[in-house]
Amino acid sequence: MIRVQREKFDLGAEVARMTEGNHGIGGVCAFVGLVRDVAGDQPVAAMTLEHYPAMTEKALAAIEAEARGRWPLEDSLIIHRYGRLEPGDAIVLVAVASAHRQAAFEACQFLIDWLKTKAPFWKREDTGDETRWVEARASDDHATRRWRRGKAAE
Amino acid sequence: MIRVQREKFDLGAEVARMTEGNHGIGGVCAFVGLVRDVAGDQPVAAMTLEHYPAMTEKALAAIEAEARGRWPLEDSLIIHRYGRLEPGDAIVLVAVASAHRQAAFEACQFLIDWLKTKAPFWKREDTGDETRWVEARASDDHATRRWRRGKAAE
Amino acid sequence: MKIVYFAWMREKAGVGEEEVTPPPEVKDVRGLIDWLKGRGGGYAEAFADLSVVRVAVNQEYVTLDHPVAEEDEVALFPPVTGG
Amino acid sequence: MKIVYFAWMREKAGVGEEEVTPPPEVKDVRGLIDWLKGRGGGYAEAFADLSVVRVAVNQEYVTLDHPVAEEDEVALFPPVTGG
Repeated sequence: MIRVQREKFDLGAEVARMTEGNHGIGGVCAFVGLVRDVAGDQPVAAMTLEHYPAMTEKALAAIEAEARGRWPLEDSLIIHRYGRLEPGDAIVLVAVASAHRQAAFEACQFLIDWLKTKAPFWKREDTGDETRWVEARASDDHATRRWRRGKAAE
Repeated sequence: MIRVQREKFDLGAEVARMTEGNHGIGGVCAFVGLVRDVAGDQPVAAMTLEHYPAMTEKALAAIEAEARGRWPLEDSLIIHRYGRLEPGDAIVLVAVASAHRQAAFEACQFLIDWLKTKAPFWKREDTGDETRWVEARASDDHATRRWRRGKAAE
Repeated sequence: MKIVYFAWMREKAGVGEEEVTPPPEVKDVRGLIDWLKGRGGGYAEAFADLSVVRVAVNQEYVTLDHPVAEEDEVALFPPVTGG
Repeated sequence: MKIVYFAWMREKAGVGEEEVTPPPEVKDVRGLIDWLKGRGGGYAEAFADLSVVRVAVNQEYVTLDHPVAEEDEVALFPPVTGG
Protein backbone atom coordinates (compact mmCIF):
# COMPACT_ATOMS: atom_id res chain seq x y z
CA MET A 1 0.00 0.00 0.00
CA ILE A 2 1.11 3.53 -0.85
CA ARG A 3 0.27 6.73 0.98
CA VAL A 4 1.48 10.24 0.22
CA GLN A 5 0.43 12.64 2.92
CA ARG A 6 1.20 15.82 4.80
CA GLU A 7 0.17 14.34 8.16
CA LYS A 8 2.25 12.41 10.66
CA PHE A 9 1.89 8.63 10.72
CA ASP A 10 1.78 6.17 13.60
CA LEU A 11 4.40 3.43 13.14
CA GLY A 12 2.88 1.08 15.71
CA ALA A 13 -0.64 1.35 14.30
CA GLU A 14 0.58 0.90 10.71
CA VAL A 15 2.55 -2.24 11.48
CA ALA A 16 -0.26 -3.61 13.67
CA ARG A 17 -2.63 -3.18 10.73
CA MET A 18 -0.25 -5.12 8.46
CA THR A 19 0.13 -8.07 10.78
CA GLU A 20 -3.39 -8.25 12.19
CA GLY A 21 -5.04 -11.43 11.05
CA ASN A 22 -2.16 -12.54 8.80
CA HIS A 23 -0.49 -15.34 10.72
CA GLY A 24 1.74 -16.28 7.82
CA ILE A 25 3.93 -13.29 8.67
CA GLY A 26 7.12 -14.30 10.49
CA GLY A 27 8.80 -10.93 10.46
CA VAL A 28 8.29 -7.26 9.70
CA CYS A 29 11.17 -5.01 8.78
CA ALA A 30 10.38 -1.32 9.06
CA PHE A 31 12.47 1.71 8.27
CA VAL A 32 11.59 5.22 9.38
CA GLY A 33 13.53 8.17 7.93
CA LEU A 34 13.72 11.25 10.14
CA VAL A 35 14.73 14.87 9.69
CA ARG A 36 18.13 15.49 11.28
CA ASP A 37 19.13 18.78 12.83
CA VAL A 38 22.36 18.95 10.85
CA ALA A 39 23.30 18.48 7.20
CA GLY A 40 27.02 18.30 6.66
CA ASP A 41 28.19 20.84 9.23
CA GLN A 42 25.20 23.16 8.84
CA PRO A 43 22.33 23.26 11.32
CA VAL A 44 18.89 22.52 9.92
CA ALA A 45 15.95 24.37 11.43
CA ALA A 46 13.30 22.89 9.15
CA MET A 47 12.83 21.12 5.85
CA THR A 48 10.21 21.37 3.14
CA LEU A 49 9.43 18.47 0.84
CA GLU A 50 8.05 19.30 -2.57
CA HIS A 51 6.70 16.52 -4.76
CA TYR A 52 5.03 15.90 -8.11
CA PRO A 53 1.54 14.87 -7.08
CA ALA A 54 0.43 13.48 -10.45
CA MET A 55 3.46 11.17 -10.54
CA THR A 56 4.27 10.35 -6.92
CA GLU A 57 1.80 7.59 -6.18
CA LYS A 58 2.38 6.05 -9.59
CA ALA A 59 6.15 6.00 -9.02
CA LEU A 60 5.83 4.57 -5.51
CA ALA A 61 3.36 1.93 -6.66
CA ALA A 62 5.77 0.88 -9.42
CA ILE A 63 8.62 0.55 -6.91
CA GLU A 64 6.41 -1.44 -4.56
CA ALA A 65 5.29 -3.74 -7.38
CA GLU A 66 8.93 -4.34 -8.29
CA ALA A 67 9.74 -5.37 -4.71
CA ARG A 68 6.76 -7.71 -4.57
CA GLY A 69 7.91 -9.31 -7.79
CA ARG A 70 11.38 -9.91 -6.42
CA TRP A 71 10.62 -11.17 -2.91
CA PRO A 72 7.84 -13.37 -1.49
CA LEU A 73 6.16 -10.69 0.63
CA GLU A 74 3.03 -10.99 2.71
CA ASP A 75 2.50 -7.23 2.72
CA SER A 76 4.24 -3.92 2.14
CA LEU A 77 3.60 -0.29 2.95
CA ILE A 78 5.20 2.96 1.88
CA ILE A 79 4.16 6.24 3.49
CA HIS A 80 5.95 9.37 2.29
CA ARG A 81 5.24 12.78 3.71
CA TYR A 82 5.52 16.18 2.04
CA GLY A 83 5.30 19.76 3.22
CA ARG A 84 7.14 21.36 6.11
CA LEU A 85 8.94 19.12 8.61
CA GLU A 86 11.16 19.81 11.59
CA PRO A 87 14.11 17.92 13.08
CA GLY A 88 12.88 14.72 14.68
CA ASP A 89 9.86 14.49 12.36
CA ALA A 90 9.44 11.28 10.38
CA ILE A 91 9.63 11.74 6.60
CA VAL A 92 9.07 8.26 5.31
CA LEU A 93 8.02 4.80 6.46
CA VAL A 94 8.78 1.60 4.60
CA ALA A 95 7.42 -1.58 6.20
CA VAL A 96 7.66 -5.04 4.70
CA ALA A 97 6.17 -8.26 6.04
CA SER A 98 7.28 -11.71 4.99
CA ALA A 99 7.27 -15.28 6.21
CA HIS A 100 11.05 -15.06 6.61
CA ARG A 101 13.24 -12.26 7.85
CA GLN A 102 15.82 -12.19 5.07
CA ALA A 103 13.20 -11.31 2.44
CA ALA A 104 11.77 -8.62 4.72
CA PHE A 105 15.16 -7.00 5.27
CA GLU A 106 16.18 -7.11 1.64
CA ALA A 107 12.89 -5.79 0.27
CA CYS A 108 12.81 -3.00 2.86
CA GLN A 109 16.32 -1.88 1.92
CA PHE A 110 15.51 -2.15 -1.76
CA LEU A 111 12.45 0.06 -1.31
CA ILE A 112 14.17 2.81 0.63
CA ASP A 113 17.16 2.76 -1.75
CA TRP A 114 14.85 3.14 -4.73
CA LEU A 115 12.74 5.81 -3.07
CA LYS A 116 15.87 7.89 -2.59
CA THR A 117 16.66 7.90 -6.30
CA LYS A 118 13.30 7.39 -8.04
CA ALA A 119 10.49 8.94 -6.02
CA PRO A 120 9.73 12.49 -7.24
CA PHE A 121 10.39 14.37 -4.01
CA TRP A 122 12.77 17.26 -3.44
CA LYS A 123 14.01 18.49 -0.08
CA ARG A 124 14.71 22.11 0.70
CA GLU A 125 16.56 22.75 3.95
CA ASP A 126 16.10 25.86 6.01
CA THR A 127 19.19 26.64 8.09
CA GLY A 128 17.57 29.64 9.73
CA ASP A 129 19.68 32.05 7.65
CA GLU A 130 18.97 30.66 4.23
CA THR A 131 17.17 27.89 2.39
CA ARG A 132 18.86 25.54 -0.05
CA TRP A 133 17.87 22.55 -2.12
CA VAL A 134 19.41 19.30 -0.98
CA GLU A 135 21.71 17.75 -3.57
CA ALA A 136 21.33 14.16 -4.62
CA ARG A 137 24.05 11.96 -3.14
CA ALA A 138 26.28 9.68 -5.15
CA SER A 139 26.02 7.12 -2.32
CA ASP A 140 22.27 6.87 -2.94
CA ASP A 141 22.82 6.19 -6.63
CA HIS A 142 25.32 3.55 -5.66
CA ALA A 143 22.90 1.98 -3.19
CA THR A 144 20.23 1.76 -5.89
CA ARG A 145 22.56 0.37 -8.51
CA ARG A 146 23.36 -2.70 -6.44
CA TRP A 147 19.75 -3.85 -6.90
CA ARG A 148 20.02 -3.92 -10.68
CA ARG A 149 19.01 -7.23 -12.10
CA GLY A 150 21.88 -9.43 -13.14
CA LYS A 151 24.32 -7.74 -10.78
CA ALA A 152 25.66 -9.27 -7.57
CA ALA A 153 23.82 -8.05 -4.46
CA GLU A 154 26.93 -6.18 -3.34
CA MET B 1 18.81 -1.16 25.95
CA ILE B 2 17.80 -4.74 26.70
CA ARG B 3 14.48 -6.01 27.97
CA VAL B 4 13.42 -9.59 28.59
CA GLN B 5 9.76 -9.80 29.41
CA ARG B 6 6.62 -11.88 29.29
CA GLU B 7 4.42 -8.89 28.36
CA LYS B 8 3.59 -7.54 24.91
CA PHE B 9 5.47 -4.47 23.72
CA ASP B 10 4.34 -1.43 21.77
CA LEU B 11 6.50 -0.91 18.67
CA GLY B 12 5.39 2.67 18.08
CA ALA B 13 5.98 3.75 21.66
CA GLU B 14 9.39 2.06 21.82
CA VAL B 15 10.65 3.69 18.63
CA ALA B 16 9.17 7.07 19.64
CA ARG B 17 11.10 6.84 22.91
CA MET B 18 14.33 6.17 20.99
CA THR B 19 13.98 9.11 18.66
CA GLU B 20 12.43 11.65 21.01
CA GLY B 21 14.84 14.48 21.57
CA ASN B 22 17.68 12.93 19.54
CA HIS B 23 17.75 14.91 16.32
CA GLY B 24 20.98 13.33 15.18
CA ILE B 25 18.99 10.24 14.18
CA GLY B 26 18.39 10.04 10.43
CA GLY B 27 16.86 6.58 10.35
CA VAL B 28 15.51 3.79 12.50
CA CYS B 29 15.47 0.21 11.29
CA ALA B 30 13.20 -2.05 13.30
CA PHE B 31 12.55 -5.75 13.03
CA VAL B 32 9.66 -7.52 14.71
CA GLY B 33 9.58 -11.31 14.78
CA LEU B 34 6.14 -12.89 14.99
CA VAL B 35 4.72 -16.33 15.72
CA ARG B 36 3.51 -17.94 12.50
CA ASP B 37 0.61 -20.35 12.37
CA VAL B 38 2.59 -22.94 10.45
CA ALA B 39 6.02 -24.50 10.85
CA GLY B 40 7.06 -26.52 7.85
CA ASP B 41 3.72 -28.05 6.90
CA GLN B 42 2.43 -28.40 10.45
CA PRO B 43 -0.08 -26.00 11.98
CA VAL B 44 1.05 -24.19 15.12
CA ALA B 45 -1.58 -23.48 17.75
CA ALA B 46 0.77 -21.87 20.25
CA MET B 47 4.41 -21.57 21.19
CA THR B 48 6.23 -21.45 24.49
CA LEU B 49 9.59 -19.76 24.87
CA GLU B 50 11.84 -21.00 27.63
CA HIS B 51 14.96 -19.04 28.50
CA TYR B 52 17.88 -19.01 30.91
CA PRO B 53 17.12 -15.99 33.07
CA ALA B 54 20.53 -15.67 34.70
CA MET B 55 22.22 -15.55 31.31
CA THR B 56 19.72 -13.95 28.95
CA GLU B 57 20.23 -10.26 29.68
CA LYS B 58 23.99 -10.75 29.84
CA ALA B 59 24.01 -12.45 26.43
CA LEU B 60 21.76 -9.83 24.85
CA ALA B 61 23.80 -6.98 26.33
CA ALA B 62 26.99 -8.52 24.91
CA ILE B 63 25.41 -8.79 21.45
CA GLU B 64 24.20 -5.19 21.66
CA ALA B 65 27.63 -3.98 22.77
CA GLU B 66 29.19 -5.78 19.82
CA ALA B 67 26.83 -4.02 17.38
CA ARG B 68 27.53 -0.64 18.93
CA GLY B 69 31.24 -1.28 18.53
CA ARG B 70 30.86 -2.12 14.86
CA TRP B 71 28.46 0.60 13.69
CA PRO B 72 28.04 4.27 14.66
CA LEU B 73 24.66 3.95 16.33
CA GLU B 74 22.66 6.63 18.09
CA ASP B 75 20.63 4.07 20.00
CA SER B 76 19.60 0.44 20.03
CA LEU B 77 16.94 -1.66 21.69
CA ILE B 78 16.32 -5.38 22.01
CA ILE B 79 13.12 -6.70 23.56
CA HIS B 80 12.73 -10.47 23.73
CA ARG B 81 9.65 -12.11 25.14
CA TYR B 82 9.29 -15.48 26.82
CA GLY B 83 6.37 -17.61 27.96
CA ARG B 84 3.34 -18.66 25.97
CA LEU B 85 2.65 -16.93 22.66
CA GLU B 86 0.06 -17.44 19.96
CA PRO B 87 0.20 -16.99 16.18
CA GLY B 88 0.38 -13.30 15.37
CA ASP B 89 2.05 -12.44 18.67
CA ALA B 90 5.34 -10.57 18.53
CA ILE B 91 8.32 -12.49 19.95
CA VAL B 92 11.16 -10.07 19.54
CA LEU B 93 11.88 -6.46 18.65
CA VAL B 94 15.21 -5.16 17.46
CA ALA B 95 15.36 -1.42 16.77
CA VAL B 96 18.47 0.48 15.77
CA ALA B 97 18.84 4.23 15.27
CA SER B 98 21.68 5.84 13.36
CA ALA B 99 22.52 9.04 11.50
CA HIS B 100 22.56 7.03 8.27
CA ARG B 101 20.32 4.26 7.06
CA GLN B 102 22.96 1.77 5.96
CA ALA B 103 24.37 1.45 9.48
CA ALA B 104 20.86 1.06 10.90
CA PHE B 105 19.98 -1.74 8.47
CA GLU B 106 23.24 -3.61 8.93
CA ALA B 107 23.26 -3.41 12.72
CA CYS B 108 19.61 -4.48 12.91
CA GLN B 109 20.27 -7.53 10.75
CA PHE B 110 23.40 -8.35 12.69
CA LEU B 111 21.47 -8.22 15.97
CA ILE B 112 18.63 -10.46 14.85
CA ASP B 113 21.03 -12.92 13.21
CA TRP B 114 23.01 -13.15 16.42
CA LEU B 115 19.95 -13.43 18.62
CA LYS B 116 18.88 -16.45 16.61
CA THR B 117 22.08 -18.33 17.34
CA LYS B 118 23.38 -16.87 20.62
CA ALA B 119 20.50 -15.78 22.84
CA PRO B 120 19.55 -18.55 25.30
CA PHE B 121 15.94 -19.06 24.27
CA TRP B 122 14.24 -22.26 23.18
CA LYS B 123 10.93 -22.52 21.37
CA ARG B 124 8.47 -25.32 21.90
CA GLU B 125 5.64 -25.49 19.39
CA ASP B 126 2.21 -26.81 20.22
CA THR B 127 0.45 -28.21 17.15
CA GLY B 128 -2.72 -28.96 19.06
CA ASP B 129 -1.96 -32.71 18.99
CA GLU B 130 1.56 -32.63 20.34
CA THR B 131 4.32 -30.32 21.45
CA ARG B 132 7.82 -30.38 20.02
CA TRP B 133 11.01 -28.41 20.47
CA VAL B 134 11.97 -26.31 17.48
CA GLU B 135 15.25 -27.37 15.91
CA ALA B 136 17.98 -24.85 15.24
CA ARG B 137 18.23 -24.04 11.54
CA ALA B 138 21.42 -24.28 9.54
CA SER B 139 20.37 -21.11 7.70
CA ASP B 140 20.53 -19.18 10.98
CA ASP B 141 24.07 -20.41 11.64
CA HIS B 142 24.96 -19.35 8.14
CA ALA B 143 23.41 -15.91 8.64
CA THR B 144 25.44 -15.40 11.81
CA ARG B 145 28.69 -16.60 10.29
CA ARG B 146 28.65 -13.89 7.65
CA TRP B 147 29.19 -11.32 10.41
CA ARG B 148 32.41 -12.89 11.59
CA ARG B 149 35.22 -10.37 11.71
CA GLY B 150 37.64 -10.64 8.84
CA LYS B 151 35.10 -12.28 6.56
CA ALA B 152 33.40 -10.58 3.64
CA ALA B 153 29.93 -9.33 4.51
CA GLU B 154 28.38 -11.90 2.18
CA MET C 1 1.80 20.71 -24.27
CA LYS C 2 1.89 21.05 -20.51
CA ILE C 3 5.26 21.50 -18.87
CA VAL C 4 5.80 21.21 -15.11
CA TYR C 5 8.96 22.17 -13.23
CA PHE C 6 10.12 21.21 -9.76
CA ALA C 7 12.57 22.25 -7.06
CA TRP C 8 15.30 24.68 -8.10
CA MET C 9 14.49 24.25 -11.79
CA ARG C 10 11.03 25.56 -11.02
CA GLU C 11 12.53 28.49 -9.13
CA LYS C 12 15.03 29.31 -11.88
CA ALA C 13 12.44 28.94 -14.65
CA GLY C 14 10.23 31.22 -12.58
CA VAL C 15 7.13 29.12 -13.24
CA GLY C 16 5.68 25.91 -11.80
CA GLU C 17 3.68 24.82 -14.81
CA GLU C 18 2.68 26.25 -18.13
CA GLU C 19 1.00 25.38 -21.41
CA VAL C 20 3.33 25.82 -24.37
CA THR C 21 3.09 25.33 -28.11
CA PRO C 22 6.59 24.55 -29.39
CA PRO C 23 7.24 24.79 -33.15
CA PRO C 24 6.88 21.59 -35.21
CA GLU C 25 10.65 20.96 -35.34
CA VAL C 26 10.60 20.16 -31.57
CA LYS C 27 10.31 16.38 -31.72
CA ASP C 28 11.89 15.15 -28.49
CA VAL C 29 12.74 16.23 -24.95
CA ARG C 30 16.16 17.49 -25.93
CA GLY C 31 14.63 19.69 -28.64
CA LEU C 32 12.03 20.95 -26.19
CA ILE C 33 14.69 21.95 -23.66
CA ASP C 34 16.72 23.71 -26.37
CA TRP C 35 13.63 25.60 -27.40
CA LEU C 36 12.87 26.56 -23.78
CA LYS C 37 16.46 27.78 -23.28
CA GLY C 38 16.01 29.96 -26.37
CA ARG C 39 13.28 31.78 -24.48
CA GLY C 40 16.12 33.23 -22.39
CA GLY C 41 16.54 34.35 -18.76
CA GLY C 42 15.48 31.81 -16.19
CA TYR C 43 15.09 28.93 -18.64
CA ALA C 44 18.66 29.22 -19.93
CA GLU C 45 19.88 29.14 -16.34
CA ALA C 46 17.59 26.30 -15.24
CA PHE C 47 18.75 23.99 -18.03
CA ALA C 48 22.36 25.14 -18.39
CA ASP C 49 23.63 21.70 -17.33
CA LEU C 50 21.71 18.93 -19.10
CA SER C 51 23.43 16.26 -16.97
CA VAL C 52 21.28 17.21 -13.98
CA VAL C 53 17.97 17.40 -15.84
CA ARG C 54 15.61 14.53 -15.12
CA VAL C 55 12.53 14.08 -17.27
CA ALA C 56 9.15 12.41 -16.99
CA VAL C 57 6.69 12.34 -19.87
CA ASN C 58 3.15 11.58 -18.73
CA GLN C 59 4.53 10.72 -15.26
CA GLU C 60 7.01 8.12 -16.52
CA TYR C 61 10.76 8.60 -16.44
CA VAL C 62 12.24 8.98 -19.92
CA THR C 63 15.56 9.99 -21.46
CA LEU C 64 16.31 13.14 -23.46
CA ASP C 65 15.68 11.44 -26.79
CA HIS C 66 12.09 10.53 -25.87
CA PRO C 67 9.53 12.01 -28.29
CA VAL C 68 7.14 14.71 -27.09
CA ALA C 69 3.70 15.49 -28.54
CA GLU C 70 1.11 18.18 -28.11
CA GLU C 71 -1.02 16.27 -25.59
CA ASP C 72 1.88 15.30 -23.33
CA GLU C 73 2.64 16.42 -19.80
CA VAL C 74 6.41 16.91 -19.64
CA ALA C 75 8.07 17.26 -16.24
CA LEU C 76 11.57 18.69 -15.90
CA PHE C 77 13.36 18.48 -12.57
CA PRO C 78 16.71 17.97 -10.85
CA PRO C 79 17.71 14.60 -9.33
CA VAL C 80 15.21 13.62 -6.67
CA THR C 81 16.08 13.77 -2.97
CA GLY C 82 13.17 12.11 -1.19
CA GLY C 83 13.18 9.14 1.13
CA MET D 1 28.51 -27.24 41.55
CA LYS D 2 25.19 -26.11 40.19
CA ILE D 3 24.00 -27.58 36.92
CA VAL D 4 21.07 -26.16 34.96
CA TYR D 5 19.39 -27.81 31.98
CA PHE D 6 17.14 -26.33 29.32
CA ALA D 7 14.63 -27.33 26.67
CA TRP D 8 14.57 -31.01 25.68
CA MET D 9 17.79 -31.72 27.59
CA ARG D 10 16.01 -30.58 30.74
CA GLU D 11 13.08 -32.84 29.90
CA LYS D 12 15.29 -35.86 29.16
CA ALA D 13 17.48 -35.30 32.22
CA GLY D 14 14.25 -35.04 34.19
CA VAL D 15 15.51 -32.10 36.23
CA GLY D 16 15.80 -28.35 35.66
CA GLU D 17 18.63 -27.67 38.03
CA GLU D 18 20.57 -29.51 40.67
CA GLU D 19 23.55 -29.27 42.98
CA VAL D 20 26.11 -31.99 42.30
CA THR D 21 29.47 -32.97 43.69
CA PRO D 22 31.40 -34.71 40.94
CA PRO D 23 34.51 -36.69 41.89
CA PRO D 24 37.87 -34.87 41.70
CA GLU D 25 38.80 -36.44 38.35
CA VAL D 26 36.07 -34.35 36.67
CA LYS D 27 38.12 -31.37 35.47
CA ASP D 28 36.27 -30.04 32.47
CA VAL D 29 32.84 -29.90 30.84
CA ARG D 30 33.44 -33.05 28.82
CA GLY D 31 34.38 -34.95 31.98
CA LEU D 32 31.32 -33.58 33.75
CA ILE D 33 29.00 -34.73 30.97
CA ASP D 34 30.62 -38.20 30.96
CA TRP D 35 30.07 -38.43 34.68
CA LEU D 36 26.45 -37.30 34.33
CA LYS D 37 25.85 -39.91 31.62
CA GLY D 38 27.24 -42.52 34.00
CA ARG D 39 24.32 -41.74 36.29
CA GLY D 40 22.18 -43.50 33.70
CA GLY D 41 18.62 -43.15 32.40
CA GLY D 42 17.63 -39.65 31.35
CA TYR D 43 21.16 -38.25 31.47
CA ALA D 44 22.55 -40.83 29.07
CA GLU D 45 19.74 -40.01 26.67
CA ALA D 46 20.02 -36.23 27.08
CA PHE D 47 23.72 -36.20 26.23
CA ALA D 48 23.88 -39.10 23.77
CA ASP D 49 24.96 -36.75 20.97
CA LEU D 50 27.65 -34.37 22.17
CA SER D 51 27.52 -32.42 18.91
CA VAL D 52 24.23 -30.82 19.94
CA VAL D 53 25.27 -29.96 23.50
CA ARG D 54 25.85 -26.26 24.09
CA VAL D 55 27.50 -25.17 27.32
CA ALA D 56 27.71 -22.01 29.40
CA VAL D 57 29.85 -21.79 32.53
CA ASN D 58 28.84 -18.92 34.78
CA GLN D 59 26.55 -17.65 31.98
CA GLU D 60 29.29 -17.45 29.35
CA TYR D 61 29.45 -19.77 26.35
CA VAL D 62 32.36 -22.20 26.55
CA THR D 63 33.56 -25.30 24.73
CA LEU D 64 33.68 -28.86 26.06
CA ASP D 65 37.29 -28.55 27.19
CA HIS D 66 36.53 -25.63 29.50
CA PRO D 67 37.46 -26.34 33.15
CA VAL D 68 34.73 -26.66 35.76
CA ALA D 69 35.09 -26.01 39.49
CA GLU D 70 32.95 -26.51 42.56
CA GLU D 71 31.60 -22.96 42.68
CA ASP D 72 30.58 -22.87 39.00
CA GLU D 73 27.13 -22.73 37.48
CA VAL D 74 27.23 -25.01 34.46
CA ALA D 75 24.38 -24.81 31.92
CA LEU D 76 23.80 -27.60 29.41
CA PHE D 77 21.35 -27.07 26.60
CA PRO D 78 20.60 -27.77 22.93
CA PRO D 79 21.24 -25.15 20.22
CA VAL D 80 19.19 -22.04 20.94
CA THR D 81 16.11 -21.18 18.87
CA GLY D 82 15.12 -17.68 19.99
CA GLY D 83 14.72 -14.52 17.96
